[in-house]
Amino acid sequence: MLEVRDLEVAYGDLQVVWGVSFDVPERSIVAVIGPNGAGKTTTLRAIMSLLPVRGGTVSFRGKPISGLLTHQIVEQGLVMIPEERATFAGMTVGQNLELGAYAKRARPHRDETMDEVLAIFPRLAERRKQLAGTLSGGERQMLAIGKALMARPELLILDEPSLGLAPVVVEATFETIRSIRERGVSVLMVEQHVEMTLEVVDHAYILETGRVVGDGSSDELRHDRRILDAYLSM
Amino acid sequence: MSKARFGALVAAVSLLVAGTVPVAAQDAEIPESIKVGAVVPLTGPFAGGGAQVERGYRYAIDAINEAGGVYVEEYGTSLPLELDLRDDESDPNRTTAILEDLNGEGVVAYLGGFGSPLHAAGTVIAEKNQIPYMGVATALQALHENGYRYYFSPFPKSPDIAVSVFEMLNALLPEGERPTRVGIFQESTDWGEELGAAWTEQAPNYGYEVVFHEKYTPGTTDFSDLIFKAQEAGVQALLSLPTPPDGFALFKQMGELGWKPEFSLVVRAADVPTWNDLGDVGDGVFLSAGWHPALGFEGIEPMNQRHIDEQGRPADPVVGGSYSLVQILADSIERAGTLDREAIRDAMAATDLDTVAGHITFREDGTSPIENPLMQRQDGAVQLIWPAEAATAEIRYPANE
Amino acid sequence: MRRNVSVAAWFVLLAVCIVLPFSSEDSQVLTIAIQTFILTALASSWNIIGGFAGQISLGHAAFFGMGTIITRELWLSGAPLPLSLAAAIVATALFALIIGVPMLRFRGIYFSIGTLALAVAISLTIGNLFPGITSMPVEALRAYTFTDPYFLALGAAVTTVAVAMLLRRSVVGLGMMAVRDDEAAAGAVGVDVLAHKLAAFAISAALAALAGGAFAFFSVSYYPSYPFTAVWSFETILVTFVGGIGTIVGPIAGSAFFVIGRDTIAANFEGFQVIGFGVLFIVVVLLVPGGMVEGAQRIGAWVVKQGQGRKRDVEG
Amino acid sequence: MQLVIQSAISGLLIGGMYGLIALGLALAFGVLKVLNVAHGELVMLGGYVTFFLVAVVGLDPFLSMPLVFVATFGVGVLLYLVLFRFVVRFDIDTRIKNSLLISFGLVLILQALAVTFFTADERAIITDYSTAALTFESIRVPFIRLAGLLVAVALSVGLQQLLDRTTFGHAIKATSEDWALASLAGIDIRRVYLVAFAISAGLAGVAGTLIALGFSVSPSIGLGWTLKALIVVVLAGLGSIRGLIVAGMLLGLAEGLASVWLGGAYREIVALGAFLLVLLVRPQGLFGRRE
Repeated sequence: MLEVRDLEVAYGDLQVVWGVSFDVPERSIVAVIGPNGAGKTTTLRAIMSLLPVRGGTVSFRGKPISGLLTHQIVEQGLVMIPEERATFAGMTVGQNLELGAYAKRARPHRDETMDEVLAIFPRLAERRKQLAGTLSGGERQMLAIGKALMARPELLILDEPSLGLAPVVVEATFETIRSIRERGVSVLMVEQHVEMTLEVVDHAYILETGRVVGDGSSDELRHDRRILDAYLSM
Repeated sequence: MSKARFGALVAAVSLLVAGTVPVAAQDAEIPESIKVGAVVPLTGPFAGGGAQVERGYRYAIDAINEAGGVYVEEYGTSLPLELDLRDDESDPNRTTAILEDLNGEGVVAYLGGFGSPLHAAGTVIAEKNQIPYMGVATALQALHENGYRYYFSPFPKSPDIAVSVFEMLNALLPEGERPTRVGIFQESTDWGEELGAAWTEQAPNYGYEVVFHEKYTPGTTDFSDLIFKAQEAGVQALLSLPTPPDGFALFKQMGELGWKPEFSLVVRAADVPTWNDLGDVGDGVFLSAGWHPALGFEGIEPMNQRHIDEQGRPADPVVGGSYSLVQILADSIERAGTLDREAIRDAMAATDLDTVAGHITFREDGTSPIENPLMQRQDGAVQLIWPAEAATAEIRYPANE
Repeated sequence: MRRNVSVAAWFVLLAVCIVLPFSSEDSQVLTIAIQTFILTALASSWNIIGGFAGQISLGHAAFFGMGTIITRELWLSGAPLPLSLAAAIVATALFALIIGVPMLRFRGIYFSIGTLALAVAISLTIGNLFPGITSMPVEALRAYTFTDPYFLALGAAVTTVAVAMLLRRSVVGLGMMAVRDDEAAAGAVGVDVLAHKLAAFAISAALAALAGGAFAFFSVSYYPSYPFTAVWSFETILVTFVGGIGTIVGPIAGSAFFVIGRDTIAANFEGFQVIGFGVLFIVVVLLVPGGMVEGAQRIGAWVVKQGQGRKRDVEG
Repeated sequence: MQLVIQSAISGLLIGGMYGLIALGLALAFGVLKVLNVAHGELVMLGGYVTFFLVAVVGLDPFLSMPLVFVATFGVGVLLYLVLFRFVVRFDIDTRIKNSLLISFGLVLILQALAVTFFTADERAIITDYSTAALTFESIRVPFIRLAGLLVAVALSVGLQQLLDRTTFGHAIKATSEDWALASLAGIDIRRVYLVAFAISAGLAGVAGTLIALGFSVSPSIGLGWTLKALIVVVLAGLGSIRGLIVAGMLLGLAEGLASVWLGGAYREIVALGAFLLVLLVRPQGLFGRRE
């Protein structure tokens, strides 16, 4: 579904991502794990062309998307939830969700999708008129995911969903991700928590200082600690 | 410092040095023309008046050159006048810069533009370079009180304006009907202060009382407080000298706030034809532009006719004054018999000439005894009201009928 | 080798400037030169607060104006010129310190708009208090020559550039540039941010006053509120950016280019000179933020690259 | 006492004008983070378009407003595509600084163009209702000024409704809050920037009509009005649309009262002084949130 080949990304003349390649097959959950500053977020932002791609290609469902603008990529069905501030604090929950369906592909089915999302996250229905800025961390994460689902994505990218959340909330979030995959949406996740991630994902790539240093299915990685320990100075 | 930076430095120096193009040496034998330098506001707030000054100069030079030019004894022949006229954008600092350039071009005399600030700047340069400078459309008396030898202005000054207003009102209006309660809107400029003081000083001598007198900064957009105070003080005669665009804003707001005094004098701002844009809000206003075609002086007719043909209306107030300056200059050169600036200055000081602006002689300080005509805008046309004997229309008083 | 090439270049430039008034009597040339020196002094002084310390002040004309009016009033009322000049510089620097404390608490756009509002308020006040034109007495007019004002203006330019050079290499200067690059980081490292901003503000104000004094001595007649008008602030910023903000050569090259360009272009076709500078200014800010200095460096590097390319072909 | 009331009313009415001009400026700054110092020149252009429509085409000024809006909207589109499109590529801080400088260059260009096309004479529009006014005892409220205030309030409320009620309005609010997140929601932020800037220019045009009616138009009036709008924008708190008309009216009120008590010459100076004081006490403006 999503093929990333020899991706090179740089901030000005400071190169951060060196020849990263990985795939996210249909209906699968893939993770990219690595320590802080490994270039995870930069890779994601480059895929969504929020950052210019210095080299390599990114293609989605067989078509190259590295030349497209962000909103055009979203139009293709590839949606990303950024690391922090993933909701519009100054707007109400309802408005955030409506904006999620702004893309042409999603706007016609907005009400229908809204009901589905509110079914998944009943708490959001209660808070509908509230400003997103007044929600708790967990609620805001729900809203972020709900907003992304409003765009009826075929592939959902999450940038460190567990960041700054209480363990119980992280558990619920990962549960939600599993249920999203059940509904036919592939997921690409970037995370630091190795154990929890491996329980949910099918396949994982290990990223260190901007390079993919290894990958494997979640079972291989979980059983064979050596691969993990060798690559990650965890 | 890197090599390239040194390159930038050399570039800067070469630009500086390249500027020193040596000026062409003074051409030998008989010059083809008499070079006259003129600096006039063709853009900026004074552009309306500047256009009239430029037209006056052009008409006069065409007339003189058609009549064979100016006889210069030194060369035993007549030479045409050549006008080097530049736009100072109504900015006194451009005026000084241009006059310095014109000095470099070897002009025999300076002709000024429109408005006291520009003349104030110009006369100083004329004094420094010792070149005779003539200007109209400036009533600033102060310019004649600093001992300058090279400034001549055959144009009514603040004292003349102050006196003529009250003389006209007393002559044309019976005792009981005069607008004795006077209000002064004084622009805080040097001329504003001078004319404001002259009005205040003269008013009591003619039985008028200044009941309101306040300053405002040029460029003010909201005059409502001034208008209310004047209304409250019961002002019947408004005396003002706004720099363009203030005149427009002032009268528009007087219209909006429903105040139209019996008599209003707007010096300078009302001289421009676009004043008629104000419609009846601006109608009936008096202006003191120093000249009017109906004054009937010798030589007005052909110039007025050309103005009607080209502009479709009789000669504008400032055209006459500027036309007369060229006549005085030509006469001075002829009497001096040479193109030497000092000789022309001395001849100019001894001027005794009939011009389109009347009979001109100059006092020691460069002013000339000239009566200040007053005009009134009636239905868009500029009618001469004072001096009474040359009047083209009855005074329309009170204006707020 | 590079060190003395640049030192030599400065002395060559200085020598040319000193010789100029004797080699050519043409008043037009001397006027352009004096205007360039005054604008250079003004731009270099603004460069200290705008280029080194990174605080975009839109009110530099206020300090320039104060320099002119204090010098002019004292000098015309009989005080010796050096004394009037010194008084103007000290008074302006003090004023900058006093208003600097509140103004420099503002950051970014608030500081720019605050300084603009302050400068306009001062300009209007001066317009009200000093409506009349100020011109030299008749005797001074007769005896007026360009040489004295020329050297005062040159002195102002040289002093300002020298102070800028010393400042740039000094610890204080480094502190200012740290504040410019990242105020928070500078503060964290122990740089007293407010003190450095204030120093930059006061020094640039004092030097602007010096430029003002040179203007007062050079100008035969002008309206006292004119040096306070916003056009001076805008021209100063325009010239510093076009020349190269934050550099020593920038304000000099920019001033020369602007004054000479304005004079030559204005002479033959009116409005386009303004449009030309407007477009040039936009191109510089968008494409060549480093101005003429960066442009020269790019061209220099390109030439060097071409040179090597040809050399290599020859050898290759 | 009459005088104080009358001056206060006049101040409030003119303040509405300051607020209207600030509306366009704040929209451009709030959404694109671009400070357009040439906003006053767009007001001037609006004035000249109005003058043309009234004097040549013979339209009534208030009826010409929609056309003037469309004309200056078009100019806004042009300016965005030619110029500001490149400015929005910078990060936020450089964007503000560069837009300040670039729009200053634009001021020079637009003024010079205005002089070449419209000459430097100042123009004014007079209608038969120019001198009409509502009067209570001796207090007069000129019709044109009142209508100007109503137009300003209407446009401000209209803009607020657009932002609060319509989807595109939400897209604009989202973009102004976080352009990256907005594009991740599928919003084409280029179009949002284009339309927002064009609306800002349109609002300036309409303000130009009111100025041509109430005052006069000449190539050099731009900067004066821009400074007033800048003050109002900062007073209301950078980027906030809500308090602009009120902040404008407060500035007008301060000027009116200053001229009553201290005399006409000090109205501007007192207003600027008051502005600096407010800035010192509440740097985030009267209505703005503490950043």
